[in-house]
Amino acid sequence: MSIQELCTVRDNRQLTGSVFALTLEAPRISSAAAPGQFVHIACGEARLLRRPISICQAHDGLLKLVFAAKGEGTQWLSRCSAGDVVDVLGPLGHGFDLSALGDRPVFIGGGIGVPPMLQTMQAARAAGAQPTAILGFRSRDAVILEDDFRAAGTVYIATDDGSYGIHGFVSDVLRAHIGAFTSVCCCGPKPMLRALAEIAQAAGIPCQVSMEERMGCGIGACLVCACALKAEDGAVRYGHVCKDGPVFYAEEVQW
Amino acid sequence: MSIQELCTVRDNRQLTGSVFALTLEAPRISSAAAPGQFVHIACGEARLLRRPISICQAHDGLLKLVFAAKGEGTQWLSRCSAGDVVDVLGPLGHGFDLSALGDRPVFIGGGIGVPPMLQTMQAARAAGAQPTAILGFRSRDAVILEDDFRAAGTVYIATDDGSYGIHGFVSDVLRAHIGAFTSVCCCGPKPMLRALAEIAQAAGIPCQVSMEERMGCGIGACLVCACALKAEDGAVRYGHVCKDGPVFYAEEVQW
Amino acid sequence: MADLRVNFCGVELKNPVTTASGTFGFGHEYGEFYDLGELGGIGVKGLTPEERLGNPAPRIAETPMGILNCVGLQNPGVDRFIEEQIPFLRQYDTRIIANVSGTTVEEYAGIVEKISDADVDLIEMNISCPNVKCGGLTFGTQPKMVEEVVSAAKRVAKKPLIVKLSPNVTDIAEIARAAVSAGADALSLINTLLGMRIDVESRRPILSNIMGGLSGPAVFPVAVRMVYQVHQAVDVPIIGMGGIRTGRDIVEMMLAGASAVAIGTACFADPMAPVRALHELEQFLDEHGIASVTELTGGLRI
Amino acid sequence: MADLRVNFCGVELKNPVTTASGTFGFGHEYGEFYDLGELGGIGVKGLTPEERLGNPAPRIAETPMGILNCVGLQNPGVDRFIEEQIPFLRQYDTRIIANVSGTTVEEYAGIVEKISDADVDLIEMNISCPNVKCGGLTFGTQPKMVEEVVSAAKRVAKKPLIVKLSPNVTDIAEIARAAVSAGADALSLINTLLGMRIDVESRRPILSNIMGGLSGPAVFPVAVRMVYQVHQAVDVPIIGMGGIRTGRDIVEMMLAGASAVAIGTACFADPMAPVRALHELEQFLDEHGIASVTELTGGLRI
Ligand SMILES: Cc1cc2nc3c(=O)[nH]c(=O)nc-3n(C[C@H](O)[C@H](O)[C@H](O)COP(=O)(O)OP(=O)(O)OC[C@H]3O[C@@H](n4cnc5c(N)ncnc54)[C@H](O)[C@@H]3O)c2cc1C
Ligand SMILES: Cc1cc2nc3c(=O)[nH]c(=O)nc-3n(C[C@H](O)[C@H](O)[C@H](O)COP(=O)(O)OP(=O)(O)OC[C@H]3O[C@@H](n4cnc5c(N)ncnc54)[C@H](O)[C@@H]3O)c2cc1C
Ligand SMILES: Cc1cc2nc3c(=O)[nH]c(=O)nc-3n(C[C@H](O)[C@H](O)[C@H](O)COP(=O)(O)O)c2cc1C
Ligand SMILES: Cc1cc2nc3c(=O)[nH]c(=O)nc-3n(C[C@H](O)[C@H](O)[C@H](O)COP(=O)(O)O)c2cc1C
Ligand code: FES
Ligand code: FES
Repeated sequence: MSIQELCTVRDNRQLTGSVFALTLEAPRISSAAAPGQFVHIACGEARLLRRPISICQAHDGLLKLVFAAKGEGTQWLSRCSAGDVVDVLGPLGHGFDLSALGDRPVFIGGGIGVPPMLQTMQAARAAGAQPTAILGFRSRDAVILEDDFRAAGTVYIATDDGSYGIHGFVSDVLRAHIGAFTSVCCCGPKPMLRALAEIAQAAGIPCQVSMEERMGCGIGACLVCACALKAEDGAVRYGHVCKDGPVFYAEEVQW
Repeated sequence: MSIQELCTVRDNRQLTGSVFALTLEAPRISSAAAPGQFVHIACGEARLLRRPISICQAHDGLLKLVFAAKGEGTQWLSRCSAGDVVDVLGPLGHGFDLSALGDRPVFIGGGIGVPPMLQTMQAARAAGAQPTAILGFRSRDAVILEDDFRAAGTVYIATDDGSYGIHGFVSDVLRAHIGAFTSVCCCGPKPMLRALAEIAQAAGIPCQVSMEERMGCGIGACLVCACALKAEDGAVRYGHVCKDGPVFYAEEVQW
Repeated sequence: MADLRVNFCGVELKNPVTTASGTFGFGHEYGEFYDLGELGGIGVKGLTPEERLGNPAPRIAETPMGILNCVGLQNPGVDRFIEEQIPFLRQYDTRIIANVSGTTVEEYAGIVEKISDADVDLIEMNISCPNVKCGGLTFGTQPKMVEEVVSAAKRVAKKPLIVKLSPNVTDIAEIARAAVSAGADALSLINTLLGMRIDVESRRPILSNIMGGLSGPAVFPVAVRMVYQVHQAVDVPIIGMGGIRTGRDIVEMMLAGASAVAIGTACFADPMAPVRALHELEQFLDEHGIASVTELTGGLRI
Repeated sequence: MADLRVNFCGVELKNPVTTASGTFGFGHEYGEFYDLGELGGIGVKGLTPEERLGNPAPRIAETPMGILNCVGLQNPGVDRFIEEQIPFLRQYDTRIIANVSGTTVEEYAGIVEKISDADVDLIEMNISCPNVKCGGLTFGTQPKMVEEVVSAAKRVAKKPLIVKLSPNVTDIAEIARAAVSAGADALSLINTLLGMRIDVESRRPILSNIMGGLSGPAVFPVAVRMVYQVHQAVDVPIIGMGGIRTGRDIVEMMLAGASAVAIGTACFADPMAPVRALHELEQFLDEHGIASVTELTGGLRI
């Protein structure tokens, strides 16, 4: 069920040079939100399209979103401050399937793909699993949400330049520890997801990936957010990230 | 000399249901402004065109504008509040010619044409004249700036419905008192200006009118703000409100 | 309370507000936000004789007050539409406008014939999709081809046939006349204007298909102009579309000559757009003492 | 620091940023805001053989991220331009692009011949003004007429001849080919798209001329598309215009195929637009290690 809610900004704080944590008062959306879902936010009257942002946390009537100020829309969002009102659609899409994680799932995020893994990991822990997180960042400056993840389980941090944590990619960390896990859930750049999916497949454990695509409606009506999936006959068919996803089982995806 | 200045809003207050008085910190524009000139204000990133607004008062580094919130742009402006920054071009155009007012000029404003007459009347008084104002409004609710005008000289107020002051039009008031004046300066709807110009002409006194037209550049480059003037051979030629005006001698105008 | 009903080619629309094909799926999604029965009609995603996959992503790019799309007519095919979607849509008290495309004259005639036998109210023939390479664009831009394809379709159409025009032409009135002389019962316009965006970092087109169709408020003045020109040129009713967001936009489009309107891209910004605009329209009519919305059509004063 | 110079038909522009005809008068007004010598060239208001009064007001209407205008080529006539304006413009270290129009083939040839003998650097022949009823629009939309008028002008032109194309056509590449085969040394595009707005209160068109030309950011994706199509179709340099506001917009237009650009409507929103965009362009080139701005032209990767 999609909800359109006018949300008052409770707080907007800068986590790194370009990453912001936005807390919205969103009683209706937050109470309906499931891990891995996203919201679609109107970013000022000068831009027609909403911006899709994953839900990082949803509780107590609040919605926490963590986003990078990249282009015009997210920059607009980064300038919102407490008391401002933003128009939010959500919760949207199809989040992580928590039913088949096993008792030692691993949650992997790369860069701005890290935030949606938090709520997911917390949910797994609440359901009794012993979750691990593998978080990848460009460098020490880019590390976000470390404490929140540590509170939810074991955490490995990898940086591309070695300035913090393990020097390397999240895929290196996964490969090194793959035997310890019962399933993989991940979000990040497509090449990273693909690499992780291959490792999981080789190890024979299920892997769920959260995909990104440019969106129009955000709810499944316009068909612009096509994601190439494997059709039954092995050919391509297009699913839609906003409705069928953003989370897919890796084996469904035509990489 | 046109100046582009980023002005901080000092104050924005509602005078009537739809009329606002906006005070801007505009040290450069205000010190260059002459009575009857206008500014061209950018009204938010969603609208391409600036809005022309007459200067109501300019002193001490401040610019006071009084405007009606009508369409999208002026509504945006009406929502600005102290501390906001607005992008202003000004002072623009060609104001009232104060050199030939005589010692008993009358300043006539109709509705939202009232504000620009204030600075003009004050300037005439400062130059030693004994100015009168005739201000016309729809009804009592619409009366603005009365005290400011009273401080500058004699004031007649007329309302269309008779709910305040004289019941009738500013043209009625002018006609009744025309013998008392040495010149007319006026701003308001075109039919009003035309009526006033005819009365002044019949009385043989000079009449200056402040015209309105839809604008692009506001500085004379795009030629969209055409105002039909009398060419020497009696035919029409187009002057431009933003540069040749907004103030014209009534006899120049092709009504 | 103004009378909002419009008689469109003999089909009564409860009000002139419909949805633009391709922006509204088959209604399920926006149906979560309001009762689809509030709308005058629902234009469904463009249908083709067989299922179409559409183009790869990215299929959308943002532009100033507009968007480009290159969906490429992804749809399940007309048969599955008839089987799976009509029963859903028929639950609502609204008109079904089936939007159909083909790549040859025969395909157009075939799909129009098939959809004629199904339980839809109006047939909108899209001869103007810029995202389908063979056929579509060419049909809509050449008067001769327009005549040929519309004649063939009209011969087999058992429901009112609306022909949807492309704005990517030198003379829209000429195309409109061709369609009407070939038997179009009504016209709808505009489809999207061909446009392009480039990502300056990668130096690649943003859209997978290089070019795509521009829609949204940016095109509104072009749409109003074309509706005006077409209304001057022909005598059939028009569904006006292209950038409509508000009730006042509807009024403007109807004054230019439209009998009904469609709202598309505005839904992406605001899912409530069609019903919000409808209520604004109603309010405008009441405030202006206009008894029937039909009084607006072609009410422009020159 | 990147090299910003562009050799345009043998004329060196110090940078690719020029101003769009009709939006910049003869330079006096914007010259109060910055040194006109900062620009690569100045496109002046469209000139006709005789003085033209233009259309009555209103001549402008706002649209979502665009404007409509119907100035109707108000100008003092080419003789007074030569006498009064060239001396002013020559004070600045920038190129003068004289924009000329006529209503017959003979008039076009006549004005091109006359301006050729004056001290201007480039001649831009506007065969596409939508606001002049006889001539203008028709010339620019029919390949045959384009060939005829361009041939006649080329025969007498002693300066590089840029032909300015109308976007209101079915196939811009066809028009571009006609102009080039008739001798155009360069092309500029796009002129304005025909549009219309109606005041819903008075039910009258906002513009005195009913319809007018759409410009500004709204048309940018259409302009990029047409520059791309024309760059694919012909081999002459292109001045790209239509909705450019920023340095990144310039990059996008050049990647599509433009050798230089013109900025028009953006000046109304920000009088500094051309110089601001130029500085942004310079910064983009430096940040991306691009040695010469000419590397951008046609640099789109498909
Ligand atoms: C399901 C989903 C969840 C996401 N969650 C997050 C998140 O939690 N935090 C975060 O920082 N980012 C997230 N993103 C990416 C985010 O949507 C884009 O960074 C954002 O849309 C860019 O907008 P802009 O105004 O900065 O850029 P602009 O360049 O101005 O955007 C122009 C257009 O392109 C679209 N666009 C540009 N980049 C992307 C992209 N990578 N993905 C989708 N659309 C794009 C925009 O939405 C807009 O329509 C998510 C994307 C998706 C699809
Ligand atoms: C020289 C001059 C001085 C003015 N001084 C004042 C003043 O002091 N106070 C005041 O309240 N109003 C003044 N106006 C009128 C004011 O400019 C318009 O009310 C305003 O532009 C309307 O903008 P909007 O966003 O409310 O309307 P919209 O309908 O959104 O405007 C759309 C477009 O039409 C233009 N437009 C609409 N109405 C007018 C109009 N009457 N005149 C010119 N352009 C118009 C807008 O500028 C804009 O470009 C003046 C106009 C001129 C030309
Ligand atoms: C994503 C998208 C998909 C579209 N698909 C179709 C289609 O399948 N058939 C069709 O006739 N028009 C299609 N159109 C065009 C719209 O129906 C409409 O003509 C156009 O978008 C202008 O209206 P708007 O500005 O309100 O969106 C599509 C438009 C968009 C934005
Ligand atoms: C007010 C105005 C007047 C114009 N006059 C002319 C003209 O005289 N000759 C011409 O070739 N183009 C004229 N144009 C078109 C512009 O030169 C340019 O092609 C168009 O506006 C697109 O660029 P822009 O979006 O940057 O304004 C005019 C445009 C505007 C807005
Ligand atoms: S964004 Fe419209 S279907 Fe996914
Ligand atoms: S507004 Fe441009 S010349 Fe007056």
